[in-house]
Amino acid sequence: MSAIARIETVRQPVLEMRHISKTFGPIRALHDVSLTVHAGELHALMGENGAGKSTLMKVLSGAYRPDPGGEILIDGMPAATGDPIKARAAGIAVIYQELSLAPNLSVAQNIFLGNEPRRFGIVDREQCNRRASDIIARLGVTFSARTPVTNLSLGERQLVEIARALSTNARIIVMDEPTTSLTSRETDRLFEVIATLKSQGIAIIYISHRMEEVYQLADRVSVLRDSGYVGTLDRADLNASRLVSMMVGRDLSTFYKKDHRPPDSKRAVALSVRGMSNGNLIKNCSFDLHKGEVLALAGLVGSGRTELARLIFGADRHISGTLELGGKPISIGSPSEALDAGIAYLTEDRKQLGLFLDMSISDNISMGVLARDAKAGGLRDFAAAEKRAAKAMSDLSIRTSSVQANAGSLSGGNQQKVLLARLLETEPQVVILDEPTRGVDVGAKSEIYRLIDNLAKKGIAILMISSELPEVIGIADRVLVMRDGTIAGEVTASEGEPLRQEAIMELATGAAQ
Amino acid sequence: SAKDLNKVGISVGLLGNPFFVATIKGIEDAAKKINPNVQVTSVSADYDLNKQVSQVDSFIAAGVDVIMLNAVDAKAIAPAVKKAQAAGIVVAAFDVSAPGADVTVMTNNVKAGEEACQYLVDHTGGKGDYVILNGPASSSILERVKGCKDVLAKHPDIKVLSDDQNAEGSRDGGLKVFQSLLTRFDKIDAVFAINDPTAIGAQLAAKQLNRSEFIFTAVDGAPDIEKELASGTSMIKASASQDPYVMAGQSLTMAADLLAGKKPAEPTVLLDPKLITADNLKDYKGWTAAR
Amino acid sequence: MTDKVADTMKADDRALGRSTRWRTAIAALGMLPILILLAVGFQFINPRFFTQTNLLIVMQQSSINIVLAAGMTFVILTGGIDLSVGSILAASAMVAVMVSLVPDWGLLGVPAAILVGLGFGVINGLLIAYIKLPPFIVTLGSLTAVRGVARLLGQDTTVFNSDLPFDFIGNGSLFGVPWLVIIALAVVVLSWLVLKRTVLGTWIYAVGGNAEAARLTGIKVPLVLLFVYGVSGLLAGLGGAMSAARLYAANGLQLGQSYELDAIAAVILGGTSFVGGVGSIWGTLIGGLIIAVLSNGLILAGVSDIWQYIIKGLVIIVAVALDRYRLQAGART
Amino acid sequence: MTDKVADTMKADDRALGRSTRWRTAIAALGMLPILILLAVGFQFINPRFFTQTNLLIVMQQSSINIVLAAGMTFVILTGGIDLSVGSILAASAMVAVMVSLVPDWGLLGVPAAILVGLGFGVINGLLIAYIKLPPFIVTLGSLTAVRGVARLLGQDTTVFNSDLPFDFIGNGSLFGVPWLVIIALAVVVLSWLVLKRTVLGTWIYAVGGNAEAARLTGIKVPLVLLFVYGVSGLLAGLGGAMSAARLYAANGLQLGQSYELDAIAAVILGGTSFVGGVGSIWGTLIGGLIIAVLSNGLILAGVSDIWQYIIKGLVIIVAVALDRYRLQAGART
Ligand SMILES: Nc1ncnc2c1ncn2[C@@H]1O[C@H](COP(=O)(O)OP(=O)(O)OP(=O)(O)O)[C@@H](O)[C@H]1O
Ligand SMILES: Nc1ncnc2c1ncn2[C@@H]1O[C@H](COP(=O)(O)OP(=O)(O)OP(=O)(O)O)[C@@H](O)[C@H]1O
Ligand SMILES: [Mg+2]
Ligand SMILES: [Mg+2]
Repeated sequence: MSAIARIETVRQPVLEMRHISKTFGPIRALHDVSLTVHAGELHALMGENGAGKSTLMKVLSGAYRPDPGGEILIDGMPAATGDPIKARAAGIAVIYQELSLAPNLSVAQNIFLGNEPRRFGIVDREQCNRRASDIIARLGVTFSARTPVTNLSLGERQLVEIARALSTNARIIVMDEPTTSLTSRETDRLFEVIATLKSQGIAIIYISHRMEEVYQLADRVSVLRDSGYVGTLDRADLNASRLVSMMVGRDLSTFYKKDHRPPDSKRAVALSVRGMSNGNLIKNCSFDLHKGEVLALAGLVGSGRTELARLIFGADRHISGTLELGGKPISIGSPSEALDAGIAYLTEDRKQLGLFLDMSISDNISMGVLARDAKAGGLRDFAAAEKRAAKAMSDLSIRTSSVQANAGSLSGGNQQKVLLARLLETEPQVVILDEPTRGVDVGAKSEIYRLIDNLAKKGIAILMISSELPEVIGIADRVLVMRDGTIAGEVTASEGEPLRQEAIMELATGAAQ
Repeated sequence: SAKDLNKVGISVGLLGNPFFVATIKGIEDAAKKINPNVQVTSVSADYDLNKQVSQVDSFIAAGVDVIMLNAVDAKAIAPAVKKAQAAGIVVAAFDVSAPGADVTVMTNNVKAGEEACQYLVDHTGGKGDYVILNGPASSSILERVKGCKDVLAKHPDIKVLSDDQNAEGSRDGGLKVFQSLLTRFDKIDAVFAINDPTAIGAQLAAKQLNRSEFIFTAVDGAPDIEKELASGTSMIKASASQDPYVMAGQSLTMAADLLAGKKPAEPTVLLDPKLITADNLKDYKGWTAAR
Repeated sequence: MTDKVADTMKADDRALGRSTRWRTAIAALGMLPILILLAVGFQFINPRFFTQTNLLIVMQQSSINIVLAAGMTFVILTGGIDLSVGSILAASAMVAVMVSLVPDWGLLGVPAAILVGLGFGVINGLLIAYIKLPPFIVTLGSLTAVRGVARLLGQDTTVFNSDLPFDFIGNGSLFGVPWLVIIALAVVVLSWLVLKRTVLGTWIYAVGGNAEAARLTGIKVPLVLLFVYGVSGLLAGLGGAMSAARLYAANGLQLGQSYELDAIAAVILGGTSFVGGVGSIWGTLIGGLIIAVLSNGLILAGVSDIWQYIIKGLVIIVAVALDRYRLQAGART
Repeated sequence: MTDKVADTMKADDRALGRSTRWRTAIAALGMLPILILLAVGFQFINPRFFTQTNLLIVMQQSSINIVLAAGMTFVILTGGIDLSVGSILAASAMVAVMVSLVPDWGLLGVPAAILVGLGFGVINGLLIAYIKLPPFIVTLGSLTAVRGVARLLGQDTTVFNSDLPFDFIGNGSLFGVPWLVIIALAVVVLSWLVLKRTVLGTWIYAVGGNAEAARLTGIKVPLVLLFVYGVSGLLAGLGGAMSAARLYAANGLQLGQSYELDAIAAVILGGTSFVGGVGSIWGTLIGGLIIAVLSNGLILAGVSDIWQYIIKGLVIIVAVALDRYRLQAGART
């Protein structure tokens, strides 16, 4: 280390957050949290779902105003709070966990929103598109800068959000779970970009529930628990058990759980899909899903996994293809028909397509079975709903102060559990899970894995879409890989040899041919 | 420069009003008498001057021979009249005057207000507390109110309690506004309503609140007022009637004459209203009478 | 330890439950303070305001609007709008009076009006739910087309029947309370039952909150939409019967003009959000009463027609601003 | 290999760019086929429809509505609504005529009207942007209050000036094209420039698409809202001046009644979505023309007033349904 570099590290930190508290009515989201970040450092922020990580970052970005007493120092100078414009001017850029794009605008327009290259107030569209193309090329994307964001898949939207943060000349970039919908290829690209940013002296605050990412990237790790600050570890002191015990206050021994037996050929086929096409991206997809099996659907961002799942569930219209459920052909024209037939689907986009943010957690959980619970004359059975909610809360350990609170007030991970609870209430025979652990903390993740395992043991067939390969390998019995809207191949575990990550990636990228 | 009557365009204030339905019937019948194959198009301006001017434009484009105009605004319609005349079209006004129109036939609305209110004065001994149920400020209504006030002004013992409430010229509005006015005033002796529906609506309010110390008169002579007057128990005592059928028909006949080259002796005809009461009702030919 | 946590959580839960319920109650109360403020103000200007007769008049004058607004609440809760209620009211009122003229069967005028309203509402609903046309355009189209039908029914004349067999609805009372008021309150209570106590009600809120999520949850969104537009039409039909009973007459063109604006105003004043998913029928009741109190109070105060316009407009804005200010204390951004 | 990938990507990029632009163009064309269909239909019924005079009349008749609808497009793109344009038009027209009566300074009537419109628009905007009141209520309030002001200005009489110094605007032509038409087209082109070429335009779309996201990226959302309501008011003021110039007169009570509905209908027919963020000014132009063609064509066809209502209503619905059907080919749910 040169002398200059050493002086740099003792120089004052680029960001200091002091005694930040934030309450929402009766809910305390942050309590006296302090955080110090240096230039050129990647500072990871960890903690369970609902620990307060996103809230802390929203305070930093000015989206929320902290309770009186808290202050934010940038370069040692007190900065304004609660004003996104000033925060941005101070060099803070944020990749929000809940995506915040204007879906009606193009990728380029979103990237430069509020910061358009212009001449005399006229947008320089050429420059806008060119610079946007440059930035997204750095992330290795395949869509054009002119595409409207509505047309992008969730993972692609996340890349746009990242590109936006890169477009500003920020000195502090906050990344709130940037990789939840990215596959390893895009993730690797992002890490290269992060390395470049660090070398330019940019400070990065990185929130993630994926341990391996934190090990790979972090210079320091700070941990939040129950709205409070627990401590900070230097890279040298990082170790899994220490981190986990700081986060949850207990040990997690078994992480991935795969107790159910892989299906032998005698197992009955639960769902058989033949020749599914939507006249667009999805072309001629066929596969069988067995009872008690966990079948993973892997592929790159935008490969069409979500689209295929929506076709099977009847959420979108297919132009050709047939379905057989338990050996009997069925036709599914809408989600309600799918649910009646015993097929359930967990969406990847919980905020737009999943939750009723203004309704209570209890209503959210029992929404799919209201008619089943109803008393004579179509009257609601509120007691039944409360009972279901209470059970779900303890089964999935949803952290909330009340089942009557709005779903919108939950942290991302807890929202995910609410959706899972809703799905389970319908007692499905075939379950399609689209990124079931998206934004879920370690503890909850292992709970969800346990849940999937239990479902499989009960003989329920599970199709799991996931972008996280370790997870796919950890819990799936068999992996289908999609590429460009078709099923490129299948990877199975053979005797004694587990699923191979390389095999999946080769199929996904087409490098096999 | 005699021309045949082939196409007639009618623009009235508000077509859904039975009064204007009668005027259109009058025009159609009169026109058919002159040319059985005449084509008559009637449109409603919905009391919107812009719309009426557009309709006149459309009539010009459609090549009508006569425009029968019930002006939405008695002053401001002037440029449209000029434009139509410049295109060689005869403009005939009815019910409401239109500056520069070739012929005009209308009810003397001032007189209608005078007669209705004279009745009230005669039956209250020239004194007491009066209410005028006003309506949307169109020229005919302004004239009726003016006529009424002229009469009332001659009697110093008459006090006008309220004259600035808009009952919209409808039963609904009459009912609503009079309900509130009845709460406001303990004693009312006579009420002048600017048209029949207003009077009927107001009477409904009075019945509901069990008040009957006053009498009503109105203007129009619509079918529903005939029934009221005939009942004998009504608080509505009289209505200064107009004859829309005859009025509009006469206007068209004069216009057709002009088209044929016959100049009318007097281009403006003021028809006098006739006060109908329970006593002379049997002689009254209503708006919808078959003719 | 876990037990203790669970215990505290339960206590918290109860406390929060209570406080949430309390906040919901305040939110539902919504504009009630404003209504009271207005009433007190008018009483101050004219002491006749708070007489029994006058209060009954106010309620009676607001009754038809409240019935329409109840239907509109259903529609707006799903994120839609129904502009056609005024025209449907006119058409149903025409039918009510025309049927009432049929000897011996006159009483059928009321169900006939309601059925006609329901019919038009269902047509709106079918177009919106199944052909997926935007509610604004569909109901703007039927605002115009149904108005034409209403006029056609009476050939542009006023139909009237001074011996209306069901006139007690419009002018009679039960224990001193006008039937119009009783009907309006019954509609409000029934709507509340449906919205807050039935499965269908929860679905309505869900569709308004997030239609796509509702669909993916297996809710038959088109059926829900069909229902709300049907209800709105049905209540407009009921409003037509009430109007006919009140006036002994109907006119296809003039009746119900721009009633939709009053109904929407009542709903929005009552705190129901245009976005859908948020609001309550009690708010609508209060919103409707505010509008009626304003009209009645300004006449009692002897304010001229022109100034009534100006004051009414300003009061509507100020009322909502006050409400916003009141809520700001407890609410988040 | 990377180069090849990059190359294909660029080609793809271009192809996609082209195909997106193409699809946008079709979407922008939107209802044009319907407009043409209507026009051809009317020509078939009455051959006078496609005469130059008549086409100019249609355009002239639609001009004021198009100017209002252009302002409304700005507002609706942000997800708002402006119900007050009709009343603002009436008040500005009153001012235009009254100022025109001032000797020597009569020409100032036009800027005066525009300023009055802008003033009311800015008041709407301030209430919506800074006090955060719902647009529907604010503009419903000003619909009523400004109507009162318009009546007050002329004390409920018609103000009239047969020597209007700026009457060429309403009745003159330039190279055979009426000034009204030229003004309307200029407004449309200018709006297009602002919406599609300026930073502000992008912000307007962004606020309509996702207001919260816009706020977080540092866009001053309140300023954007203030701008759109200001523009809507200003254009309503311009509409008032145009109306005054056309009629040589103004009346505070009658002028501009329910113009807001026509303006909104033009915008929505033109494919702009109520949710905000989606739509184009060219669509509005076509929507406005469709409404004018319908009114004019039905009169030319000699259809009775009652049936005009019914047909107009149905055509509006059918037009949107056809449009939906046409788009269904290429789009997903
Ligand atoms: N707008 C809000 N209103 C009420 N409560 C909120 C709000 N936003 C967050 N909270 C609460 O604050 C707490 C912290 O939430 P936050 O989103 O910061 O968690 P997080 O650490 O980011 O969790 P995750 O890993 O699940 O994203 C949670 O209990 C949440 O319910
Ligand atoms: N609403 C839409 N309109 C048009 N195209 C879409 C839409 N949604 C997705 N697509 C396109 O379909 C492709 C596949 O999307 P899909 O959501 O199925 O991807 P995925 O494999 O699930 O990826 P991800 O991991 O990003 O969710 C994407 O490239 C996207 O461009
Ligand atoms: Mg978070
Ligand atoms: Mg996906």
